[in-house]
Amino acid sequence: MDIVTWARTRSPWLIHFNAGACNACDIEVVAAITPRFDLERFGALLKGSPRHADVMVVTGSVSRQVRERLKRIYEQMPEPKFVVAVGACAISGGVFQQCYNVMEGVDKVIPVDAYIPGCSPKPEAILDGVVKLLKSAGY
Amino acid sequence: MGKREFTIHVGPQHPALKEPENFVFKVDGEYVVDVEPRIGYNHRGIEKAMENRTYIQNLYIVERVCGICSNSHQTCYTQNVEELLGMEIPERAKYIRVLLAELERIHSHLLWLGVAAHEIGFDTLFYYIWRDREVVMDMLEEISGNRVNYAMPTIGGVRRDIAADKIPKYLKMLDVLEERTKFYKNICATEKTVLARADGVGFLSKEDAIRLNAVGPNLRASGVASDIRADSPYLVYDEIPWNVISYDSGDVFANVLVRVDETFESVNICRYCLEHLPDGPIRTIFSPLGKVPEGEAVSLVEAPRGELIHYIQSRGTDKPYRYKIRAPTLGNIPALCEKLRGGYIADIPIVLAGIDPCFSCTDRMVFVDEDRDKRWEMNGEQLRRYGVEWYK
Amino acid sequence: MIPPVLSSLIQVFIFPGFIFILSYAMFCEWVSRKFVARLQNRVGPLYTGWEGILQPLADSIKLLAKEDITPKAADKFVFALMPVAVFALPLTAIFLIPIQSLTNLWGYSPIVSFEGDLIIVLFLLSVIILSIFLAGWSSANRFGIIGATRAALQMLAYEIPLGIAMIGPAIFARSLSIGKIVEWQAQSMHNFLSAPNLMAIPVALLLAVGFIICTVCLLAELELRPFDSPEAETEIVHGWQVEYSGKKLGLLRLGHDVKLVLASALLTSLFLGGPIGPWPIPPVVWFLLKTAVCVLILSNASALFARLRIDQMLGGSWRYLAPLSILYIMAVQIIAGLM
Amino acid sequence: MAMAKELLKNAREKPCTLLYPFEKTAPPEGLRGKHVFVGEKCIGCGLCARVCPAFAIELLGGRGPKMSGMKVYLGRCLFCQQCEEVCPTGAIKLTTDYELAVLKQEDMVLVFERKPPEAKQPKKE
Amino acid sequence: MEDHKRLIGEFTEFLGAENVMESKVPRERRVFVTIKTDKLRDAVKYLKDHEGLTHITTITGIDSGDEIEVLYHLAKKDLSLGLRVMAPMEEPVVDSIVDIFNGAGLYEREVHDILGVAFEGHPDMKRLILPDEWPEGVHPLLKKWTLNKIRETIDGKEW
Ligand code: SF4
Ligand code: SF4
Ligand code: SF4
Ligand code: SF4
Ligand code: SF4
Ligand code: SF4
Ligand code: SF4
Ligand code: SF4
Repeated sequence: MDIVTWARTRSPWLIHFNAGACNACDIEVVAAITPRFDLERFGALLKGSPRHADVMVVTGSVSRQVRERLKRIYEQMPEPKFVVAVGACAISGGVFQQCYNVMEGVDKVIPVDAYIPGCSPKPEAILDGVVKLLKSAGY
Repeated sequence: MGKREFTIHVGPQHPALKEPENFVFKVDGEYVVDVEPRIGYNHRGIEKAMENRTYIQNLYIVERVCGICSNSHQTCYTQNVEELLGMEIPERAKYIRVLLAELERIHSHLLWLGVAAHEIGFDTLFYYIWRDREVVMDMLEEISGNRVNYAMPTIGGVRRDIAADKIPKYLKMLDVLEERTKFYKNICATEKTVLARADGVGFLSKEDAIRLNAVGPNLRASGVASDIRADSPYLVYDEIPWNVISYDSGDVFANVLVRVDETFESVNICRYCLEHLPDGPIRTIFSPLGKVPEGEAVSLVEAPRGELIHYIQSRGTDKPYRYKIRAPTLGNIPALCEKLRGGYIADIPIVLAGIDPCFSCTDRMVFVDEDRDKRWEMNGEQLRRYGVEWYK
Repeated sequence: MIPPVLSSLIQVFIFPGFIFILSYAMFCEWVSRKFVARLQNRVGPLYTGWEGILQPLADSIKLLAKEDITPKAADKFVFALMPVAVFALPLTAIFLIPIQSLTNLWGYSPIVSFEGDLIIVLFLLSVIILSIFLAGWSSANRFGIIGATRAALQMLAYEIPLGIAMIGPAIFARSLSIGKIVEWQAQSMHNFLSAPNLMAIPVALLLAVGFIICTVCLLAELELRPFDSPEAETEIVHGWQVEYSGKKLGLLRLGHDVKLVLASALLTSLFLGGPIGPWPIPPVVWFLLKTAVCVLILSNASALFARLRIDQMLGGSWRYLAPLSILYIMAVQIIAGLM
Repeated sequence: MAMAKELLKNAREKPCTLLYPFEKTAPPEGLRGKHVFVGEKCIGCGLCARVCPAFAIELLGGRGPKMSGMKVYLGRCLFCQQCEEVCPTGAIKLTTDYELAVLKQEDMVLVFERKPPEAKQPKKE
Repeated sequence: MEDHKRLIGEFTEFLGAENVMESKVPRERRVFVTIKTDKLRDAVKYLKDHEGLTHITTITGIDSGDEIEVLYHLAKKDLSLGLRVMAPMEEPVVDSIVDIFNGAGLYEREVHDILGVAFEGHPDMKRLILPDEWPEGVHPLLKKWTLNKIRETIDGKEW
């Protein structure tokens, strides 16, 4: 395995984007960095600026109001970048399918690399998703 | 000063926080001169969706108005539907609903406390609090099968029972929570750097709180002892001994104290519920495809963040004709704007967080240069977004 | 015998220069992350190398291999130059600190040394902040600018106490050279052990006070809690670093790590006897041990406190720190005079 | 000071971190996770699909005896258990399997076959 | 209940029986009254000053066919009162009560967004919850705007 891939898969910095979620997925994402689950074990840090991040964790059903922002933030992230959709909302709109103000899924707006079903997924399930993503990238 | 003022948009993007909102601040140097909220980033059109779904389906959509107060929303919804159906739910179900509501309050208040700590840059405290919050999350998961969207209340009662053999274990977990909360109260009251950031910050007077129709802990921190659970008791809150907490100083520190003390009250209520759980069935039957008679009803619930109101109008079909939700944070926005005026930029996050972690999305900002009438993006302007309560 | 040219090259690039300092800087970041995680009841980096020890290395490589975006509005030249400065300046300053001599296992000497190098270090510290200020300013981002301004404001507040606190040992040693100060400490320690003397008590006390003032100021210099408002994540999203990505961010992070080493090295050299100690171990080992302790102290402080608002930091500094450091320097003068 | 004491205490104690995914703890009983379907029991009434709040269940071949199986879209499902609750025969149930992350949308669809009761065969996922 | 009846009696007397179209007390602590639209401000002032209903919980707008109901949820400690006025569907206009209840501003903007009711006298009737690019005139909670029709209008596609 080459050293760059090695470094990349050991240092996934996250940015969390709430695209109109109900908060439940968001608090579970935050819970994943707290001591019980501690994402930092994998070298993951939660970052506030998209410029610093490698992986965007998106929760929520992507309301029309945030669609453009989601795109813009995605564009601001330096390559290579990954997107993880957390929760039914981010995957398909979940319970908010057919609501007039939602886009029904992150992949309608930006490409998604991993999906974590659940409503909301347990922090373990989120870890599971992150690990599966890293594995697919060559961990 | 006119020229020196510039406008900052604070939008949300907080990992620790959630609801998205956008506030336009006029600032002068490090001071905030004026604030204007723009919400709706999270508007999903829930009310319209509810008019198009059956009563059972709505149970789950209403739960997802908000993942933090999910149980409050469901309780509020089921009360409305049960009132129109003229249905009385079993006593045991009422106790279980109260138990869930109070566990949710504990989880929400601890979450808030952690977020507040994060906002003032005290990450260690944030980690400790969230670590200990896992105790209540475990309890909720064990009772309901999910950590945040419990899906416990249903039309006619609750969906899962509390196993008698688990009760001693739950009581022990409550003891742990109580003891840890005591520790946090002590920290907040004695740590100098915490005091420096919370004491006297984000002041709201009693008069303003009433005038601007603030709700919940925010109102109680300004010295008004108003709590739906006491003023307009629902479920069995009038049978359980507990106190309404209020503090007079109206600042972020009072907000902390109100929430910490309410956590103690909630622990006691949970204990009472577990110890006095009546026997009997947990639900009466409502057909999954059932219709609800014509009528209208208003249901009020004290969610962790304050007064929650649902209004229903039924025209006798299997779907509501109109369903209206107003979550507590919206009610607090005018008061919040008042609190922010005249404060420091650096205090924005903690004051925002002070009314509720619902959005502490405060870390992303877009700046607008009003002189040249042009908006440029911050790095981020990633700002985001969201909107809030509006969930609906 | 190694030829002198080669030996200087080795000194500058390998040991105790460039590569050694960089690896040590990354090691320190790891120590500090692990320690803070432990205090927070977490485990911290775990799967990158043994106990995650390679984590900072992985972070750096990843950043260096990442796309590097320069915002349109930024001043491109300054924007690109400043990360280099933020990285190179503290490294230069470390060259002035005595660590280990290549030729003599028991000897120690800085790579460069001259009378007055302490002043140069102080000056470099200020220039680092200046580069930070320019880095934030050139990114043309409001957060960046607010962060930059805060960094500069903070510097005004702690620079004087920091200078005064560092001059204290220099007055005792009657020299402005870090090397001489270290020697003085070795000498007095030796004297004290052979002939205990009451005079040592006030001197030791004063050095302790100096150490505390210095630690506080260095926390601010390093932008660690409670003085991290220039990069406050919740208020201004990493402040002055907000627009940096890829290589430049990698350099900034390495620069920060080197700064951490520099700060600990300064504390070690000025107050803790530098690379010498009561037992015969090579100086470099003493040096590493002592700086590691300083790193722990610094990271402990950042786990213990909440962030102060910038005005609270400034007010506190002028109200308490500055007067305290003046009292301290007066006492140092008196005691040094008595000796 | 209380904080300093707490820091000391934690420095001495073992971190509370669970080493998931390398060491797993059993999920609590009653956790709501992935579905299972017992084809022989299903009577094809379609109630589950009708009550599902997230439109996550699709009956294949229509309701009643025609029904040949069902699709469950895990990417939409809320794991609310309402389908299990309404099913008159207990044909659809939730398990405690929560590790469902995948890299592709298609992998989130469970396809179940319905076996008429006479032809008894093991259930399939 | 007695107290609620007394409140309704005195209120009807104050406003004039011809202006109060309906009143009911469905249960303890709940009252609904419907009044003539032009009496709204008088009624709200009276309730606030004489009955101590100092809290406005929210404002609900309902499309009930030919008219839009605007329902003000006023509250005090042990009472939640729904004060209803009707606005014609073609041109729904109601007086603003922002100067009486400072907290009502956002609620009025919300009702304006979703149902198109104009609140006369509101200082700043800007969009609150709908997206910036949302088309004018599409008020999603009007019954005539079915989900499909909204979708078609904004995205040009149906479900
Ligand atoms: S997936 Fe479920 S829990 Fe997550 S944001 Fe959507 S509704 Fe909330
Ligand atoms: S500081 Fe900012 S980026 Fe960090 S967790 Fe908080 S909101 Fe998110
Ligand atoms: S106030 Fe609203 S958004 Fe906040 S937690 Fe409660 S329901 Fe959720
Ligand atoms: S409802 Fe409240 S918390 Fe939610 S976005 Fe609006 S103001 Fe924020
Ligand atoms: S409740 Fe909020 S989100 Fe729902 S329709 Fe009304 S305004 Fe929109
Ligand atoms: S339960 Fe079965 S038979 Fe009855 S209505 Fe539903 S599908 Fe038809
Ligand atoms: S668990 Fe709920 S959302 Fe999932 S398929 Fe069953 S009814 Fe639908
Ligand atoms: S799984 Fe159950 S509810 Fe669904 S169609 Fe079959 S028998 Fe009916």
